[in-house]
Amino acid sequence: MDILLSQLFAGLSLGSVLLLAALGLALTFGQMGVINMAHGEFMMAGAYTAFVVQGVIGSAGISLLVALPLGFVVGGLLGLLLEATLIHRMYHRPLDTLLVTWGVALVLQQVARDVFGAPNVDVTAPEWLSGAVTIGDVTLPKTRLFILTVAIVCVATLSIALKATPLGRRIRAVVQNRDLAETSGVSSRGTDRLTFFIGSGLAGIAGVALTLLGSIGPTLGTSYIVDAFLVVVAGGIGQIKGTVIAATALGLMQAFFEYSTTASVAKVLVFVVIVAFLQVRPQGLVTVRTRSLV
Amino acid sequence: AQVDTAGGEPSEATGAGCVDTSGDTVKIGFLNSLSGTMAISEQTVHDSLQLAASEINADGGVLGKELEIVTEDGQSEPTVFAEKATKLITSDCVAAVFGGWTSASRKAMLPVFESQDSLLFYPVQYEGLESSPNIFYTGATTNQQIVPGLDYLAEQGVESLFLVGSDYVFPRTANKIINAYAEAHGIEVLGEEYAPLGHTDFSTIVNKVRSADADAVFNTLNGDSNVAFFKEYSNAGLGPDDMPVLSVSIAEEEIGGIGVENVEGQLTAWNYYQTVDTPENAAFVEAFQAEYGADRVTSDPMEAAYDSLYLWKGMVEKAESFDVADVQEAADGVSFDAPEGTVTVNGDNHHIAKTALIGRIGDDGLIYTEWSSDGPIEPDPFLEGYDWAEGLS
Amino acid sequence: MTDLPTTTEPAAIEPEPDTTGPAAEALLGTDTSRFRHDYLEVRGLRVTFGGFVAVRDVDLTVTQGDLRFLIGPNGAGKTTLIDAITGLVGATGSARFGGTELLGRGTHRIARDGVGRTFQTASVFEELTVLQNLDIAAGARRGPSTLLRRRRGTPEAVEQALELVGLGALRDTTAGVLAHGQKQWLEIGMLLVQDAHLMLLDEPVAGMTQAEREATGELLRRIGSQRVVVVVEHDMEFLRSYADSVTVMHQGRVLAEGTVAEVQNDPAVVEVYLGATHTDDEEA
Amino acid sequence: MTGMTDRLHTLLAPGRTRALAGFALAAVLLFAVAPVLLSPFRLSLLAKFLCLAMVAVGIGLAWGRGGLLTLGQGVYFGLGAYLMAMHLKLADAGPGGVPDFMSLYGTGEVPWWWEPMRSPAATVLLIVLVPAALAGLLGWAVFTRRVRGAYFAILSQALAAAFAILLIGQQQTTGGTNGLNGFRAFFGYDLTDPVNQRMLYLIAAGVLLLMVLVARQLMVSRFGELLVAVRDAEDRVRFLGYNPAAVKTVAYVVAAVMAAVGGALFVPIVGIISPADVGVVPSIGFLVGVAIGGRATLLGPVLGSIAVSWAQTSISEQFPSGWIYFQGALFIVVIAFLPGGLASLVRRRRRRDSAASPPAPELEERPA
Amino acid sequence: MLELTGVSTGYGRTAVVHDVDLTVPDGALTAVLGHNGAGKTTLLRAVLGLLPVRSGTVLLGDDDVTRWPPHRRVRRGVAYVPQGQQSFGQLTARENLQVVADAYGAEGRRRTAEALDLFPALGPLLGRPAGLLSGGQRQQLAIARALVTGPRLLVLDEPTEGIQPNVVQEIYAAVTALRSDGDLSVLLVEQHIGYAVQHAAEYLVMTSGRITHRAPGGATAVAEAREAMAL
Ligand SMILES: Nc1ncnc2c1ncn2[C@@H]1O[C@H](COP(=O)(O)OP(=O)(O)OP(=O)(O)O)[C@@H](O)[C@H]1O
Ligand SMILES: Nc1ncnc2c1ncn2[C@@H]1O[C@H](COP(=O)(O)OP(=O)(O)OP(=O)(O)O)[C@@H](O)[C@H]1O
Ligand SMILES: NC(N)=O
Ligand SMILES: [Mg+2]
Ligand SMILES: [Mg+2]
Repeated sequence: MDILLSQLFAGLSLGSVLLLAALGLALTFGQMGVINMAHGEFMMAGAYTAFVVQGVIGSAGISLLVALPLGFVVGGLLGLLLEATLIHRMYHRPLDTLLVTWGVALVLQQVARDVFGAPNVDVTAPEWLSGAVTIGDVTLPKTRLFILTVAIVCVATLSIALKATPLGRRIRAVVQNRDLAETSGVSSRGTDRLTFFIGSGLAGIAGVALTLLGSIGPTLGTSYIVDAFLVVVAGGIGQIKGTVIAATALGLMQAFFEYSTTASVAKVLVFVVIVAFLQVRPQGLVTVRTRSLV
Repeated sequence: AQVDTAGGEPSEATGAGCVDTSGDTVKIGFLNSLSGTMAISEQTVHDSLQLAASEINADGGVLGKELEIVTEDGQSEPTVFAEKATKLITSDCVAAVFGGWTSASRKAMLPVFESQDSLLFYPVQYEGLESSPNIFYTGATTNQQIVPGLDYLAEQGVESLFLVGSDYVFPRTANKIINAYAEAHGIEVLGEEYAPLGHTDFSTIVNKVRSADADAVFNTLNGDSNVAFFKEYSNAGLGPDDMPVLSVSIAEEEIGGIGVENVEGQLTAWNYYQTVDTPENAAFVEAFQAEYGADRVTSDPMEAAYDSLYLWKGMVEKAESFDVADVQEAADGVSFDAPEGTVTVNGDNHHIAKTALIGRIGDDGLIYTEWSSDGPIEPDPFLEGYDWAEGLS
Repeated sequence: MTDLPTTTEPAAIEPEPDTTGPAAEALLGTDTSRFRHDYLEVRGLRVTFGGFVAVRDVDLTVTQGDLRFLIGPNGAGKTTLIDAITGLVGATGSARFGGTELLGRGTHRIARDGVGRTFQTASVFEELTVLQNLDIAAGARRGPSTLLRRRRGTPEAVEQALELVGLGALRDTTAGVLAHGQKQWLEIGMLLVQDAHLMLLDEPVAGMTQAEREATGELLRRIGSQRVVVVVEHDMEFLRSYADSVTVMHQGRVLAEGTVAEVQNDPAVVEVYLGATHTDDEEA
Repeated sequence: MTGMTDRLHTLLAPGRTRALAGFALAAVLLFAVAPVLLSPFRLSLLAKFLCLAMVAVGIGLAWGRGGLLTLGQGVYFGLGAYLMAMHLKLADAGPGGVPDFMSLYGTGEVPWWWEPMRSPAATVLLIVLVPAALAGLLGWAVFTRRVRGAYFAILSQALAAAFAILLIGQQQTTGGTNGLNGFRAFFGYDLTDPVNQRMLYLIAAGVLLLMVLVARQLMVSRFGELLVAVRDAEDRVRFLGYNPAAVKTVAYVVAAVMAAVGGALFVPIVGIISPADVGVVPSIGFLVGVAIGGRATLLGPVLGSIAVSWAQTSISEQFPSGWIYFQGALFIVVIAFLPGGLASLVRRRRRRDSAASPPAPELEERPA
Repeated sequence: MLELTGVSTGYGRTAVVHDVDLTVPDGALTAVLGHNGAGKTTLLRAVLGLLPVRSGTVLLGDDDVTRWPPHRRVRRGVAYVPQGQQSFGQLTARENLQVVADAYGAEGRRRTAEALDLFPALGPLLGRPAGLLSGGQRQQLAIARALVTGPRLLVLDEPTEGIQPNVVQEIYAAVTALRSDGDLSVLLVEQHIGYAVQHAAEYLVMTSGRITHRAPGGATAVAEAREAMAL
């Protein structure tokens, strides 16, 4: 029973990590159709931001709280730069963005290696996040509770922003038909940039959060990118709700498969389940259908 | 059962025949991953190889010839290691190659060095069960690291173990050995978990470890995974007092990345620590930090790489020749007063005799020797001298 | 597309559909092998989307030689009816053509049974040339050996269709650059070479000039004598000129059915669809 | 224009003569010039590049023409390679023998699914059949369910990731991260013998040319046009009576088999196959050359792939670790600013035969 | 309101529209007629800024907007109903209107209500994704969307295509009404020549990208226009 609860929490926690990694993609990939392979490197940039902030501020207690918004800005600015230089000329060929951004990812990794050195670095978790909360026999590490909270806050903010604000409408409108959006009075360039900024900024936040769990190195992002895309695809492109459900489900599946088999087998099993699932629901979990023939 | 390494006759058209020693320089190759996932570790080895080379050159070179370094990037891919090794041997005509880290890269290069009849110096502790006339292994084999680690734990009264490792050849082989040892010594193995390389979520594995409640954890995780594992481990409230972890792949380099607070007091098994108290080490650390910065640390693979260049120098000077056959011939008994203490080449299996050191991680991120073997342990890559290991190879 | 220096005239050579020439004769002419009398029989057809019933219990019978127009307010369910018959959306009830039940079969199977359609928003292969578009439409029944060989020359039917829809001069033009109306002609051409026995056309003359509408009407009339044709249109002028019979849908049901005159004077149809002033239609 | 002039046109079109001339030139370069000019080391490097180019030919067809962005060709490359490697291992071990690594790390017994590879003939057959069957099954399942565009891309990527993890996890029977290596002979010929290495090179060159011919035939055929039609408007094709899933599956299977054959030849030439050659990163790596050369053209993928491999090797020799900047930059510049690849530079100057080959899929389907 | 001088434009290497002069005076309706593929849509796209103009100028009132992006022109008072029943498919019908209204605050909400009055059929469909609407419903939505911008120049590309006859009448009645109680100008492309020419101050016939005929409109001009078209 305890172990069941522990595993449940492990799954939720993993889900929240996946969700953080995937949330930005749900915007840039899900909404804008850009397959940004450098998303993982934006996460890495967020993580290094946390590292640098800690170096400057010193006190771990405050630096994490400073790093979160700063990571958002750093990730966002990187995204903005990418959008303004490359992506904006490629909206009509989304599959190509995958390849370009893969090149960008390679370069960013090497830049990190050259700037911060090859060895990994570490961010010290603040005092108030060390240790665990114990309920009965179940221990919930505080860092994981914190990440869960960050994920929930991000999701809530983003989905409200998308669903209920003019900004969200604009973003979705531009993605669906750039010309029509322009001729409806919406600046598509401005909206694209803003969307990409937010999506990439979320990657930065994810990166900062991840420093609580693992090390910071040039390849930090690569370990998450495949899973993050799978989450968005399985959830149904363009649907934050789907992304949330898919991330949670993937986290739980990984945790429970891993418990009963091994981590490697669990990963393969999760892939198999997703492929099978897409056989049943080829457009993912949550979809908005249209009648158009494309 | 020794691996059958007879790769056929070395052919005339290729091979080490092209090494040019007529001038006053001699070429050697450094082959490390400078890009890709392994760059994190291999860059440090590369640095210390460079240090050794410049020291040797400053000291008059090898047989009076200055070392000319050809650097190649293994790109963290076994295939590339094989390709670059071929290139170094056949196009650059180097007298010997230094490098490699993962067992996969070594396995990929082995047939190349055998068929081209050239020499590789491999500086990392590994899973043993291998011996090639064309490779010198300057890191520990299992009886110089894992077995002493187990001896130490047994001595401390550990009666049950949990094994955590990365999913590849070194940890799996190590755990086979550990299981055999445990069975022979009445230690219970309560669990054995593997995570894919690069795995970063250890909550499930830590859950399993916690509920197994063993006396100690034997950790053969490699690379980034260690960071995630230890952070999870300490966040879950586990520590050296409840359940110590003995690691064989985290060195000073990695501790900075894991965060000292997460591993302080945990155990490691190696043959070298930065804190080893020898004059040679003092000089090595000083030289290294002078070259690369005072914030840099030194670690076992770095030291083994540093040693490897000096050992090759010793062999060449003993043989008075750069020729591969001559060097192989002269290798046995060549020794070097290394930072870790004196190391000696075993001419039969091409490994070196090393002293095993169990260390405890201090609050400064350095590792302090807690226990050491009585002098250098002769390398025994196939564990032929251990009864309990029968049938393992 | 060939080398076009920046100063040339646009590729917009006005299509001059020639629906009466020899090409038309060849492609549409009396085909004695097709003596069987085809008909489309729809019974109790029902399409629901979630809770919304888009088509409810529609019965419809259209026979060969009876050029049937399907009209009705926007959202009445006309396109959905065609979608259901061609397998694009799921439906209950029955739709039989030539003795075959169409519902529940895969879209491409239905097409192979001789059911062809056009789309309300013209849909052609934008990256292929006009010729390639037609050649593909003509070839669903080709075997692997033909498919794996290079196309040599232009199949006769394709050549005729090109002439018939007036796109001969644009044969090597990429279809994506065609104007709206040209795409619609191309779609009709594709339908012709596809050799469908049941043709469902969704607003085929929308956006066409008066002259082109007439050409299309003539073409439909000739097609209609050999096949079962259903045309969805909002252009009343066009309907009056070419319809043999009319079915009016409203809110998913059949509201009225009959000759042009009958439905035009049906007060319910006037009320929901034609509007009070329909008699002095602007084109009249 | 009548059928007759059409025929004349196709026969005499500059496209056709140029293709023939290009083909002849390539054959001369590969068979006569390269073996004379290159050192044995460089020649086997080139042979390795040719193997990778085989994968590229298939991708050019599936992605360039069919719009199937497959991020998982490493799976098929790996299947071919591992099947070949298993055979070489078993052959080295002799009749009834056990490959060295199995006795070291495994149970010392040869698992049943290795047994067929004792036979050279069965191996060659399986190298084609296994990838074809897997691609056929997977393609059919996925395409009939209309998984496409980015979904398909991500799914194929997950496949590559899963395949690599699986290989790594099955240490005792697949060699794990070490992969399989240390082969001594190839169908009885000593692999260390330079003469045999040269022979392997010639085989690779011949096979590659053959694949280019096959790809060319597929591209200029009606199937090629249909493939483009399916890429552009899959549903529309369905209404014409075709099953687009079948069309896509055929292209996918052909690409898979080409990748597998490339993998099978890679093994004796390079001497090793490991999971690092088949996972997510190498799978994307296969696309690099294709995109840079020009995905929708016939020779673009081949030349692009060879050029990129060559650049990677020689640049990393000059600037260890610096090649990543170069590779990244090349990739970014070519794809962002030259979507047709380098081939479109050539084409821009001679556009006359563009009707014979449709343009690059600039209007790929949006993940709606 | 709108003045085009010597406008040429096209796609890639292909020139489609050549040297077009055109004016829409304040409050007037100018109609453009022409065969399929003549270049009418292309011309309108240039007016909106969706296609760059190769030579010539586009003036909106006193502003030279030749290099303005489309959304700025819309803010300046141009509304566009493109050909082909376009909508933001995954947004609901309501959101399709809101996305435009957002920029105008309370005024935008008022205009949305007005537009919905004009198309009562849209009322019950507001919660449905626009991509699921029927063709005619989408077209009604497109016109409503244009009206929400509160335009001073309405650019319509075959706006009645696919719309049921009685609604067509209402749309034209509404356009007429809007013009009569304001100074709304209209640039109209229409295949149904009757209405277009009758209400136009001036009508132009386009052939192969050039204006080949221009004449004052009005009820009496319809026959003449037909003749010009038939040429
Ligand atoms: N997939 C769907 N989900 C929900 N509602 C749908 C769907 N498809 C169509 N509808 C609704 O079904 C009704 C009928 O649509 P249909 O397209 O058949 O109308 P139509 O008669 O063709 O109209 P028009 O003349 O405007 O083309 C409309 O109200 C439409 O909004
Ligand atoms: N994206 C494009 N690229 C190249 N050429 C195009 C493109 N769009 C249209 N054309 C060409 O420009 C010409 C004019 O097209 P346009 O759409 O302006 O015609 P139109 O007068 O609006 O016709 P319709 O009445 O059918 O809508 C046509 O010949 C068409 O082939
Ligand atoms: N040899 C190792 N540690 O891989
Ligand atoms: Mg309709
Ligand atoms: Mg138009």
